[in-house]
Amino acid sequence: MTATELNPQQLLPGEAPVRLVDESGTPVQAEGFELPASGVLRELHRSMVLGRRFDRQATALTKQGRLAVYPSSAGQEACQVGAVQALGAGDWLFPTYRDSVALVTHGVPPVEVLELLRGGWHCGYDPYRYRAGPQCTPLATNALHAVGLAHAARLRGEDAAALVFVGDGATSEGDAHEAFNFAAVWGAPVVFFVQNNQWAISVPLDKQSKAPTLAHKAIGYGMPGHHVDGNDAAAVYAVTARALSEARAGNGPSLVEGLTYRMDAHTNADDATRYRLGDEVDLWRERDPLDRLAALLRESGLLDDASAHAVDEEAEGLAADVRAQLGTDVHLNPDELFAHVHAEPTRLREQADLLAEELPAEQEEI
Amino acid sequence: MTATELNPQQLLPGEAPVRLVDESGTPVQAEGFELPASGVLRELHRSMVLGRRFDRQATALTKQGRLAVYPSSAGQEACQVGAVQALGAGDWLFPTYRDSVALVTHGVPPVEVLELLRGGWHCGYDPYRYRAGPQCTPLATNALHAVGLAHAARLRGEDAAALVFVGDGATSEGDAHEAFNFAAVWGAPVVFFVQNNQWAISVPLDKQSKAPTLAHKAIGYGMPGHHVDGNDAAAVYAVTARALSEARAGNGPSLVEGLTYRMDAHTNADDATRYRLGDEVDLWRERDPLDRLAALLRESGLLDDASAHAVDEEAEGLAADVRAQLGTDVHLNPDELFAHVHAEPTRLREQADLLAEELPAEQEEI
Amino acid sequence: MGQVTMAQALNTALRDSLRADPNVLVFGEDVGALGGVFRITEGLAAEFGEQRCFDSPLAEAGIVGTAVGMAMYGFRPVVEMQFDAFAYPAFEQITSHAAKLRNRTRGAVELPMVIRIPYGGGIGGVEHHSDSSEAYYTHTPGLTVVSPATPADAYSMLQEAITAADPVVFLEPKRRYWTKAEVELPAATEPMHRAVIRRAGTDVTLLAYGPMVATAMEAAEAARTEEGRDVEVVDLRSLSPLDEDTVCASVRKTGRAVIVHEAPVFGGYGAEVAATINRRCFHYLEAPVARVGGFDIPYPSPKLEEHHLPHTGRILDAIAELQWEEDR
Amino acid sequence: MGQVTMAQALNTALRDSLRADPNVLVFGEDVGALGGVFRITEGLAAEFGEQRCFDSPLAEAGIVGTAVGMAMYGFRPVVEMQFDAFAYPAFEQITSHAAKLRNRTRGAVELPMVIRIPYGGGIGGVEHHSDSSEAYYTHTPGLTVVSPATPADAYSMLQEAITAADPVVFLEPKRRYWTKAEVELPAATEPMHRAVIRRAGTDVTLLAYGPMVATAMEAAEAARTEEGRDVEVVDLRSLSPLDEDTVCASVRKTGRAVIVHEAPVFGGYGAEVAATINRRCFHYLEAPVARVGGFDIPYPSPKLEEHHLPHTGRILDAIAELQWEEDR
Ligand SMILES: Cc1ncc(C[n+]2csc(CCOP(=O)(O)OP(=O)(O)O)c2C)c(N)n1
Ligand SMILES: Cc1ncc(C[n+]2csc(CCOP(=O)(O)OP(=O)(O)O)c2C)c(N)n1
Ligand SMILES: [Mg+2]
Ligand SMILES: [Mg+2]
Repeated sequence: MTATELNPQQLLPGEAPVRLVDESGTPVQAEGFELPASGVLRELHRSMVLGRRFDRQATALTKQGRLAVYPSSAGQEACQVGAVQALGAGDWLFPTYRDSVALVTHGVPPVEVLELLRGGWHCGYDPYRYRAGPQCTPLATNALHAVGLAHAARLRGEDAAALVFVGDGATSEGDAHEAFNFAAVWGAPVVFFVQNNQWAISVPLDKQSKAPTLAHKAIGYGMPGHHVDGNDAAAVYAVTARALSEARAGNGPSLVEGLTYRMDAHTNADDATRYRLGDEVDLWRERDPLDRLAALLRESGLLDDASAHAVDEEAEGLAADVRAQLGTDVHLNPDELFAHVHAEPTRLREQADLLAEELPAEQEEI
Repeated sequence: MTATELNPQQLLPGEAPVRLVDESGTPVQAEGFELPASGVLRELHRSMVLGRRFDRQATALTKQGRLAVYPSSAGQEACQVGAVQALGAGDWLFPTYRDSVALVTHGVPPVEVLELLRGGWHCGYDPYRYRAGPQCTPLATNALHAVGLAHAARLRGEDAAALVFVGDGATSEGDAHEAFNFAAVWGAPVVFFVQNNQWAISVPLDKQSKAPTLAHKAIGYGMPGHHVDGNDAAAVYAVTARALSEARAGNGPSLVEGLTYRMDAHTNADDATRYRLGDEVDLWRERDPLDRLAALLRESGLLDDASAHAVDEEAEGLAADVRAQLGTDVHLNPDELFAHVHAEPTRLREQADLLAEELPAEQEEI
Repeated sequence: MGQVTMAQALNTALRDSLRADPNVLVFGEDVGALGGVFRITEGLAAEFGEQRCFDSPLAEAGIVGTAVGMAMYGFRPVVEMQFDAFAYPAFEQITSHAAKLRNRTRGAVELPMVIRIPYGGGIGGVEHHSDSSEAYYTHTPGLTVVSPATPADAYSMLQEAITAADPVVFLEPKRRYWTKAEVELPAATEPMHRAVIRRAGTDVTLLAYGPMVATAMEAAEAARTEEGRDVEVVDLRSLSPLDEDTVCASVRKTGRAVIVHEAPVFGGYGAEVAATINRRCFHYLEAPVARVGGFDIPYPSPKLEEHHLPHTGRILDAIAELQWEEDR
Repeated sequence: MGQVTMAQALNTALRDSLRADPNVLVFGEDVGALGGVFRITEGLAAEFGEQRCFDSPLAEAGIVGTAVGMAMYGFRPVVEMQFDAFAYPAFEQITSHAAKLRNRTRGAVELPMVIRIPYGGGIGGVEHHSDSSEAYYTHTPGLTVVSPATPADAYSMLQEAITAADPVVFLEPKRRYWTKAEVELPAATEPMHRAVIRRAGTDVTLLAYGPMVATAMEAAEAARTEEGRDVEVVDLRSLSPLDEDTVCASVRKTGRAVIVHEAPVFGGYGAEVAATINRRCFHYLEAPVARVGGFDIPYPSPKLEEHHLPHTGRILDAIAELQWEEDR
């Protein structure tokens, strides 16, 4: 009756979240995990600084009306950067609307990441080029796509894995459950990374789940569940890297819960003061993931004023690029409305003609 | 971050399924549970004998074309009878298509239980009269209805609980997950009883789930999970009774997995030889839940030839009644097609008239 | 009360219903402390407490499915789907359960519940935030489907939906949430199932509902000033059932009809209206019933939605093509 | 091959497709060892192995959602929904993802997948086993929706659906699974998107698809013998897109049309056909387009389904009411 060969206890998360660097930036021991190599740590730091700067720039752009909406991930950089840096060359990323920093870290050009959010095309990048699914709004739905894709890769004999981000709130959706289960039953190479930022818009975690931790869900599917300090980029990297390599090695999926916090409101359109207290935010401000990694790097001699400055410069450059590229209004060609509905657009010809007749009239009006 | 006050380990099922009577009918110890009182044991036995006879009769009726379809629960009597006998007077039952024996045990007249399956009205009984939801075909969907109803009862200050049956296969559905989670978050008084009969039509458990046991799912919702020998009616009764009383006491939902076996094919229309081996069935035949309880009762002097005979007689009477009542074709009044679509049938008047015009013509033809 | 937005009218209808009947419950995603992403439930949790207005876990089948159970037990749950496309995960619960339970139990189980869905586009929402899915619900027997177009109707129809004995899919035209009108609340308008003539006219009947009623009114005005046509505008209000008598009386009078909605035309609700008019008014029609709707494409990017959604120009074009005597 | 049932034709189409293209995968509930509850996948797991034809866990959103992922990766998954109403849990994945992913990615992601759904009634199934949900899918842009009516078409259309570049909802008329016809497989019939004249006639056009084509043919025969009417029968085959040209050519010739389907009439697919005919053939029509369908009720008990489903008598009545000259 027991479907797994493992001792069930091994599927449970550890007593405390895995942590490799404490809040003051001091390395700590975590059984089974090692502090990533210096190069990785430096890269994590650099990506987080770039990510934070990108995020702040995007938020600023909403104020100027240049983005339709922006869900900030300020405070969640360690999760997004740490997990993405752990991806191998053949691995895929399946992001949500909140994972802009993850996508930027993954190599998708910032302006392509923001295409959706500025009200442009639904997906600003070619998923195959970057091995990244479209930013997904219907919650938890793309977890199933990730499972299907990862299973497909395995059927082809390729050792690619898929990393899919899910919010704490999204774990409540039926699709999350079905994705966890299909992956486990098929042994699909998927890592489900739950960014538990404590809130789903205005709903706090304790109205979302009574689980001891969200990582405790994993055992119900017969896969390992891990929880990790989601503001410790080194730990996120180490745990995700191992989960991904297990997946690639054919040992099946796992669930990683990163404990973090959404510092901003749900999106720029949301007003978080309606439902949460400032002191909670203040508390988490002290746990800033960038400060923590920077402290470690400084302490270990991996970062000095000059190299920190260089990263900051790079970040400013990135922000300036984003400003420049988003500074003008995006122009979409209305003809394209009909271009990608079906492989053969013929059945929409009549409607396209109707629109085409209107357009010159409008042009003249301008 | 921990949503529950309980020690997480307490939410996990025990090492082995709870068992109070072993396969030879000898009482065994199970920590925290006691053998039910003699009266209960006798009643469990009686209901199982009646249930088995009812089930065999229903199966026979399919061969005579008197039922449209019948999903037998032969072999699962201990789960259905044990769990239902544990219900209190104000509690509700939410059955699936397979839970005919549960409904009969619950007091629903057999002919009303078979109404759906003979191709009559969708629900043969008044749910309020028997505190039983309609037999539910779309899998796991009524688990949500049970949660809503139980929560509603609690909002009214009543201490009713709801018992909902779910199959092993149905645990894969998103609705099962959402039901588990809503119940846990709301602390709704629900007991989810998973009848793990090892098969979902032709799909064996290990293609359905890799969980160590299905009871291990519970911890992922922060509710206790129990597994129980599903062919031991005494154990099923004891575990379910406690789960129900915890629920009624305001301690929230729980999940009980009963390990049992579907002795027959999925329904009379199915051919199980296409996908499972005879020796598996034979193995389970030796674990017959009726034999086991009868052995215990005989051993303890609670059952003798005379009382066994009396129960058999009663069962024969029930079967004879079922035969008599199902012996003639059910006649449904076509007018009623329009009667219960909306509270006010007016909008269907035209269609009802069309049908009414046809009917006399047809009558004449007869 | 003076100037009232549709959002305020809906909020007041919920408040008054919660006050009037202790069986009314309001729940869904973010409807508690936040008051809903559109603020339709603002202040209700504070006034009526967490037992009567509460946040649920994030799962739409869960919301509708538990509402079914509560309604079985005598409550009148009013649930909110956050956006139109996010109601799709609840499709099974709506279609196979909410819609059918009365029928399945021969009337023993009544489900007085309301599923509120902010629907349609025009607010610059990114993908999956602007669908119009009325046709999925109107084709499902057992559901009542309505959509208000004005603040007064929003109030009155929501109240009536809450007191109705059957499940109501209540489609709220989100782009009109902030439209103001002079209304005294409580407002009592025509019964929910009745269509209403918003503007009388003799030349052509413009049929619309929800978000497109205001657009139809603008088009009617433009048709008068620009083309000298006298357009009658019918606000359907109830999509299922459809108030055929009011629709047909108007079309028999004018002899011409245009139905307008945001949803794609193919297989859209307008097809039913056109087919019904053709069946019942065939000999009165001077021209085929025209349908003006969204294109048969997934809802596009915000930057292009103006090209997708019906607008005055497109309605005027449709009217112009109705085979007028002078063109013959 | 001689006499072939529709079930056998579908099975052969799957087998031939699996043979022809290693990217074709077949999965769903009970499609492996059992061969599906209707035996459409019989023998495929044995012939092609568990990697190519396999049972999935029991969850429809899961099946469609993972198929989307596999299609993204270049496979051609063919998934089975066990019965029509059991596809509803997958509605979100079908509507918001399968239908839209090409559009969302500006054509970068192509989803060559087939969702097979045994649909309709007439087999004495208890509740939730006999729904006709074509209207939900036909109203969803991005989906191709087809339904074969004969064994030859079942073979040919399923093969074409599997090679198509876009997601196809393939509706199998379950009551016709055991209908035999003389066919040589592989059979090549008209392209999937084309409607076909099954019987030529001059008086009235009967439009049907899937399970109702055989009923329409019977009715046409009865109309000839009983009423002396010469009925043309058009098998639509493809519901979305609709082959408007074939339909309109026939209706322009006959001047009268009746559309038949099992689904409830209100908001059903017939409304689209009627509205399209009215728009494109208005001046050719001698009478309004009639719709014959199921009643606007949840699918009833097996004992009553004969009263619910369209039958010859009802089709003849609809034809009789088409305002014939002799009645005027
Ligand atoms: C199926 C679905 N339902 C509802 C929504 C609306 N919605 C968007 S984000 C959100 C909260 C998500 O919370 P969580 O999963 O924790 O992710 P976070 O926003 O915190 O990153 C909701 C309810 C949606 N996008 N999809
Ligand atoms: C939503 C849904 N999908 C598919 C089915 C078809 N179906 C009926 S029973 C069944 C197997 C159920 O297995 P399980 O839950 O283990 O219950 P059991 O039949 O063994 O009692 C399936 C797939 C259904 N009824 N509902
Ligand atoms: Mg969150
Ligand atoms: Mg089972």
